[in-house]
Amino acid sequence: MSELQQTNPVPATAKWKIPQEFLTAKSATYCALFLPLAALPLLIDSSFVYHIAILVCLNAIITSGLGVIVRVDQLSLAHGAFAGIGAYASALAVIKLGVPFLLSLVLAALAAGVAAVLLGRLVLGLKGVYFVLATFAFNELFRMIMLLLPEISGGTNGLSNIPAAEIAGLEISSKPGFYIFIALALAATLLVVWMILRSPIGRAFDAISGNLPLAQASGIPPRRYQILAFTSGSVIAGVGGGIMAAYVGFISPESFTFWFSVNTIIMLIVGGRYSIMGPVLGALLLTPLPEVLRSTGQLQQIIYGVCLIAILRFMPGGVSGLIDRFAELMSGRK
Amino acid sequence: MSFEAFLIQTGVNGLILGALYLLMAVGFTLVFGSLRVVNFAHGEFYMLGGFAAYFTTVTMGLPAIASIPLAFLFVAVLGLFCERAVFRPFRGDELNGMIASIGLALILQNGALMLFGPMPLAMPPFAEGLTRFGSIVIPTSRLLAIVISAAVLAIFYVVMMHTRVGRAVRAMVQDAEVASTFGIHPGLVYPLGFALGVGLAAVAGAVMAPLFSVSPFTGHTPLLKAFLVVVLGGLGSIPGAAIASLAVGLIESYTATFYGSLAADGLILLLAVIMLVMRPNGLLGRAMRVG
Amino acid sequence: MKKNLAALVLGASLLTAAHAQAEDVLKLGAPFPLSGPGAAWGTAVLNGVKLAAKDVNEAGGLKVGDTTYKIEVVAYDDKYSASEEVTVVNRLLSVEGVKFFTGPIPSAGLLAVQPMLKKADAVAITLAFTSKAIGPDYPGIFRVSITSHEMAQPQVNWLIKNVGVKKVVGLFENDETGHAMEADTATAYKKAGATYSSEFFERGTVDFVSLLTRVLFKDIDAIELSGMSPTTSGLIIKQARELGFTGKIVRTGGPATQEIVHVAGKEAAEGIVVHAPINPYDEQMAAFIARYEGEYGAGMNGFAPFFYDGTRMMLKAMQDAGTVEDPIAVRDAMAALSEYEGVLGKVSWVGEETYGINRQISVPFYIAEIRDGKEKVVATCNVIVCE
Amino acid sequence: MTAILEVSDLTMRFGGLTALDSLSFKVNDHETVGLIGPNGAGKTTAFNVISGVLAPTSGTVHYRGSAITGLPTHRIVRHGVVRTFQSTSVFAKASVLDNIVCGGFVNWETGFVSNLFNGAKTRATQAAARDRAMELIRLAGIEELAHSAAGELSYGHQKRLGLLVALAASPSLLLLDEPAAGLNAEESEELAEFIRSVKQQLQIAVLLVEHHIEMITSLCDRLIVLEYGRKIADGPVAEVRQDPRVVDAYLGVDDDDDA
Repeated sequence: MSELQQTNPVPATAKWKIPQEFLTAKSATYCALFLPLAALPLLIDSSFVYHIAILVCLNAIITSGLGVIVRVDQLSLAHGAFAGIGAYASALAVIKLGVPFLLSLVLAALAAGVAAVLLGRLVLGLKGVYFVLATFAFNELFRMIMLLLPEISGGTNGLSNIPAAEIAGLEISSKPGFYIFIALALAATLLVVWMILRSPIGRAFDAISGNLPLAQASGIPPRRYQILAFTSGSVIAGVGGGIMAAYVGFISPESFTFWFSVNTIIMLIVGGRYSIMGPVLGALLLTPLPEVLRSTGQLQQIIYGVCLIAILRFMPGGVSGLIDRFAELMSGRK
Repeated sequence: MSFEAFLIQTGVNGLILGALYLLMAVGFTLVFGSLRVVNFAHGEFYMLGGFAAYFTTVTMGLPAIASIPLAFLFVAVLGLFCERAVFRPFRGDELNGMIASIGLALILQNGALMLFGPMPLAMPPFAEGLTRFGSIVIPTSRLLAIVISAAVLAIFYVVMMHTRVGRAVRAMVQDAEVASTFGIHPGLVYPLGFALGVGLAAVAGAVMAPLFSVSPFTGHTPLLKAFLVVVLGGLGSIPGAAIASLAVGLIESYTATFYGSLAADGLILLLAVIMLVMRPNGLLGRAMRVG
Repeated sequence: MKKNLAALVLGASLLTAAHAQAEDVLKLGAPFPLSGPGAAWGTAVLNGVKLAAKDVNEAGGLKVGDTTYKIEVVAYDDKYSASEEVTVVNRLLSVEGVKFFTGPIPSAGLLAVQPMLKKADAVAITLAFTSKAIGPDYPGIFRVSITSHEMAQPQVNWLIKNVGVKKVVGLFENDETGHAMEADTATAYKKAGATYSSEFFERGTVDFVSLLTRVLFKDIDAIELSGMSPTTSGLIIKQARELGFTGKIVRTGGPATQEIVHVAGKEAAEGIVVHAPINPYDEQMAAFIARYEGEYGAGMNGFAPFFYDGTRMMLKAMQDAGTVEDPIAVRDAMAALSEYEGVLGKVSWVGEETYGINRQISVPFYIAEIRDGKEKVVATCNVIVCE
Repeated sequence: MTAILEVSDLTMRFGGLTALDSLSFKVNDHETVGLIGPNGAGKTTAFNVISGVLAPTSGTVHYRGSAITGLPTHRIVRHGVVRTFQSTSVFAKASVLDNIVCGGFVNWETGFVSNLFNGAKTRATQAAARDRAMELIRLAGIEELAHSAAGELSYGHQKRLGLLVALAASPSLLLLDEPAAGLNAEESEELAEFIRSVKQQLQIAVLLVEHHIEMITSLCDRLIVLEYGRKIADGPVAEVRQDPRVVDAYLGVDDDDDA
């Protein structure tokens, strides 16, 4: 798997975190781009724009989870299943145990985390294509198990009227309220991902995906860090699933199929898998597409497919790769 | 029907199912073997094979038997184009090749949805009625489907074993580097291997179109079944796929008949995950060259 | 460059929504299964609604109070999936600002969106079979089709008496609709004295050999298809005949004759006894069928006229209530309608005793037999008995 | 001179082929031992077994008394046995400094929580790792390359960087896999000089797999000669070079000694 980096022409964005002064130029560009956008929905104040903005944040959270997994060169096709595990854990906790919303998200994270560790320990020894196939099988298995346990999952009817999200008694199911909550949740997720990736843990991730044999020869235990990356990515997906359940108010095994994982991959690759802001960009560009092209649903899927192949081929760094390069030019380096 | 006859009937159903799955899986394993790419669009080529069969028999009114070669030809040519446009740039890069195949699956499925509409289309069966062997009953249309599949697989076997193209593709499946030292030009063999593989998927689609109905959504189940057979039989191994598809057919038939189809699908998926973990190379697959 | 692209995309969709408001248009939300196994029903009821809107528009539009409205049907594909239903209805409520719905029709989909519809006090007509579809806590939802709850017992009694059915197996899809129908059908057969058992299968299955092998092993004399989706019932009939089943096949659920004949072929479909919501030979209905097939092509599904009348009743209720802004007033006006002269004949609401609220349509229905690919009515029924 | 590495009866079979046939030898503290022999003699196989890449069919490897047979590479590194790679192997996209800092992973691994929140302990260990890395860079005299991407270095510099990355893991036994491969005579002499000075300053033992006679004679105290997986000679360099069996093993190549 590690030769993956060598074969495709990666632009010179050093995936490796280069010391402070380079960071400020790039983060300045991203802040200039995203802060006004984040405020836009509050200014427009239309329920449709809130709906889109909430979906963008939701997709960005779940996709940034996948971004952590891809950091150790592992692609997971089970991201839908982990979002599903989180969604069911959170929804059932709220419905059956009356647990408050935030605590149910913690339970969602725990459930997804435990499942990820178990699966990770089982399959992370596999190389490249085999690992991806195992996650593909796991995603189908999750849907199958949910259908086989109608008492828990509600079977094909799923769980309906999941109580609206409320924090400390204050119901936030109103569009502006929920948007502010999910925007903060996205910011928190990006902060956690940034902390992981710039810490020694992130260094180990980059070493493992950069040159596995040398990483081992430097004393890095590959399995432990691969499972760590896989678990943290899946936990983020689980939390995202929990928030989605509260917002949509309904989940069923059909909401977390193979195509859910596919959409996450497309957003990550289009946005850019080498930068923390890649998932946010991918979500921003691709989420509004289905709403705008609502009537011709098929056209939207075709555009998804074409974007995926084109970006894979011509811009492996994705859109954020372009912005990184733009930021580099801005800071007079290169 | 006595209990023994019931057990034998379920076994016969399983063998029929296995033969159908083999036709679906052999194309998938050939594409992986020659191109080292897991093709997530395999189901879509099966579906297009079904539509090709529908148009040759229903719209153009040709005899049903003619739909098989025409479906193969139409989809094989499409396969050549897809290999050139989508897979060539990712040769030797399995992960990106796989993601690209997901993009291709999206394009083909939704393209078919826009062209042919969502309604399932029914086709006249190859044959009406049923054939009895003692108390065992086999729908004639399925018996014919098995005969056709057997014929197609026989032709495929002959092509692979006794023609230059076949030997070249087989050499590429064994070991791409060694093969190229013998002057086998990958630029030629890769598209041929891919076209042959997806052509077989189209034949499976054409054979099964009259049994079930044809619609843009029929691709997902065959992809899952082909994937299970190939994982159990071993990626890139055609004999492995043969054994595994009969095993999957039998397991599914017995489990589905006694515990319902959902439990059957779940059981087989579990077996696939266990096989992937215990023996990633499957029953007869070659070890993935590591690093 | 990135920022204005995103703003442009959002701005464009806002524009379309604003434009529609200017010209006095009344939007009807129409979330239907337009793809997948339920597509046959979805397209039929959508055409029924469109025909109703067309008739009203051609007669000069809907005069409510002092404004006349042009009726616009906003249709979206819910792909017969509950999660898609939520997205589609969410969009209809929040983007299109719709207050009056025709659909959703799948039971699972309706249950998923009931809270949303209730919060918006929306008025909706449905044909979902589940008994939870209508009830006092969802007063805005009207069911314009009769369900197995009403029609199972009379039809089964007639089958046992006239067709001599004794050992029956019922086949149902493993979802909300399937479970609802299974409950009513099982009680009906057991009360009528037949030996009966049920089997479930996953929606979207195409290969029924394993299931049918188990069913045929029970040596039964009839298979009950109840209300499963049309294409699926065609496949089951074809594969059952191919496995040597010569017994009776009956279908006491929703209409599917065109699809059965189309998929299973005339020969396999011969002699199948089906529930027929309409009597094609009643002259008012025959005229409607002619108009429908003139507009949308041959092979009208039996649910279409139900949604035609349902839509006309909803529009009439708006006129009676004299408003399109207050859905609650329209809802009460609609509930007040009785003996409404529709294509289906005299239509009124029942359901107080069974569902706790009068939201269940009550119309005569029929039993027919498929002969040479056509439905031939053999009995007329009401909620008590069929002759 | 206490023995730190003890290899006893090491056997390695790949299917029918016996790559190593009950090989036994020792490496003492601060000693530089050369592992030589014609191609296919089993040098690299032995090297891979000791460094944890391969688990042996039978036999044991002890380091400072504790068994390290079959342990994964990253556990063996913790015992102080660190390897380099024959072909240049660096973290291509990272800077030279970051390469060496990462090489010292065993030293800076701190708690998960303090890592996550970049706690004081983490910042301290990271700073120490960077200082140690700069020290090694100055030792190798490539200060001006400290911040350039490792992938863009010349072949010679990448070889030297590979060595520094291994040294960052503060080894007590350094396993060198054909360090002179791909270098001309002048570059390999320069590298030998660097290895000698490093060995001197850091007081470490070295086990060397190599073909270049000059590199071996200039560095090694003792030689172990393998042929077809079996040890045919083990002793001081001068003595082993006269041993007739060694001469035969190299097909009668008489020792022209004028290289």
